[in-house]
Amino acid sequence: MTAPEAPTSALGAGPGFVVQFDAFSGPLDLLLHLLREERIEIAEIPIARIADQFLGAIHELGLDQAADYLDMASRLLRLKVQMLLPRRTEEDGWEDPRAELVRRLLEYQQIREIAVWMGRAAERRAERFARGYLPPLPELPAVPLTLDVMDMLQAVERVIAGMPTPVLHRVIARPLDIETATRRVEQLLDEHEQIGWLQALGPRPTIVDVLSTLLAVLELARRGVLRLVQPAAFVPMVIARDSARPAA
Amino acid sequence: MTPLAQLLEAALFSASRPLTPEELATLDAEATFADVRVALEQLREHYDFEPHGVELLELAGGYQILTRPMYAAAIERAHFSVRAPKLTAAALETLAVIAYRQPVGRAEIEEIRGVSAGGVLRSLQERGLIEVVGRSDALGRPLLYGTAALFLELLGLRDVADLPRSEELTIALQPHRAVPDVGDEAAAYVEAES
Amino acid sequence: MTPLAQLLEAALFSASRPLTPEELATLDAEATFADVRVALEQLREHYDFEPHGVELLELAGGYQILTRPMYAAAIERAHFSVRAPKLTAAALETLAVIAYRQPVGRAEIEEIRGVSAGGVLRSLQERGLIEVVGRSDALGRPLLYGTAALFLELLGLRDVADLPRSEELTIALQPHRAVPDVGDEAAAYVEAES
Repeated sequence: MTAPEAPTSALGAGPGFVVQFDAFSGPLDLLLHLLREERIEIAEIPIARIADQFLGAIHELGLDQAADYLDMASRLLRLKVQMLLPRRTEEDGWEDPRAELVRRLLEYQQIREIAVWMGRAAERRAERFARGYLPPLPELPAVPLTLDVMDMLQAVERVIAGMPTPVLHRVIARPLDIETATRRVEQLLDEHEQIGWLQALGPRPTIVDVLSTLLAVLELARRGVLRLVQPAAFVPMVIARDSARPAA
Repeated sequence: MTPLAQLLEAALFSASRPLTPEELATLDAEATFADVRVALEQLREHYDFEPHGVELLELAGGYQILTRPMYAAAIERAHFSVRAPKLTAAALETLAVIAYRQPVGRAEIEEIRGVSAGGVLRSLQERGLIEVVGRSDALGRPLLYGTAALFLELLGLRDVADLPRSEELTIALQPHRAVPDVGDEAAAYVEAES
Repeated sequence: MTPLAQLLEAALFSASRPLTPEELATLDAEATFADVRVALEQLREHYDFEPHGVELLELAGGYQILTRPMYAAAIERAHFSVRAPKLTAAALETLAVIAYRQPVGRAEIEEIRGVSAGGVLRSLQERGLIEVVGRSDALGRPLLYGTAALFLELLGLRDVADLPRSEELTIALQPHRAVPDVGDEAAAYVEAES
């Protein structure tokens, strides 16, 4: 394992941002490393302990800024919580929450094995040199460029597929329901001498409700059914029953 | 050596990459594939019978004359030639995923390796080791990658079949397992929580 | 061949230039100049005695293994020495945009492809596939590009109008993409910034 690289201040992540990407090729690699150190079978992974060690390691390695590692850390923490939940062992269908992680680790380990094999193959090939001398190119353009209509068409398809598609929003005109709002305000004023603006809106009002209620209140005020009073500056408006109009 | 073997030797000497039997057959309009194979065999035997510093090898679906490994250190020390730079672990792992899963998209590579793959994919593509082989039908029509001819050349393999098979690996998984989509994974978690 | 002759053969094969006797002597610390000369002579005789497709030549104050001239024509005809250059995906896509929308400026190409196009445009221009066909009236009077004669030649087309056109193509890459017709239906849509 090589020494950690110098802090990459260019990333603007502040001091202490040390990414030792060359030590581990990713969070799965780090996990496998931890399991190897503990001599634990992948299928037996003790989530709680490994999660703590993983968090400790990424803290120690200064990898805490790397999203990939954080993603794995959050998965481990979620698994840790799941393992603490009571199991209904008798019941069929209980799936070990670790199953997915175990599968991924095994799969990744297989890829690692292949990668090591490939690395050795590449090293063996690098032991042999190919012809180094290349004759100088005859006057250009002697080498015919390979280009055909199919290539072009495929390129066109790629361009089209990659083109940002304009996002279209359908604007649905939702009519204001002033009648219902009017009935609600009238009903409230039948029961109360005066009500607040928020009370008039009803529970969890939508924008349409707010607009409907506002128009209803204004209309009712115009008709003299209610009075709109603001007792002082910057205080909420009070909707009061018009005194001239007796309660029903 | 027969004239055809000499012609093949000259062609193989002048090329810096493996030449396929089809390409070699175009050298002499009168030569059949069988003739080419016989001449190649003669050439190989010639280099091996009275030992040469070079030998004829079959790789990446073709034939190439390469120096024998025993001379690599001396040649490199004398600065006449340099070994190909080593691939990083990230590059090798990404190549491994692509080699076994091709055609494969970036999302699947990232899922298997647990890290983002954009930079590695770009550099592998620039080095000509992988290539875009199509687009997936999935949302956003992501690009699908496969290994390029240079990949086999770099590893000194004749064929993709030379790659280790799953039964030769300690951890044998099915090379083409269906990737569970996010829904499946989420379902597993939910199930575990209940 | 002696081991030294084999080592020299490997070194000469892998070097990209003639190697001087002094350089060749550095390959083996125990070899004297005389040893090197003897081994080189052995190598030359070997290539000449049983005729090979290559020979050892003394040139530019050094030694180099080169193919025999009699095979040059056949090898050149077969175009092995250099891989037929293929356009990169980026180059092809840029070329496609230019072919269908010419005359077109860099800004528009970049808008369509979503990536900067400076390098690709320069290389396409150097390869003679596109050319500057004018200047736009827009701010800064940017250059407008179109395909060059070589482009049609390579594709074997008489005219740009021979390029395939499909329904999809004409909509997405029509020369001057206009805002979609604003009909009754379209009035209900608002084009959002994407």
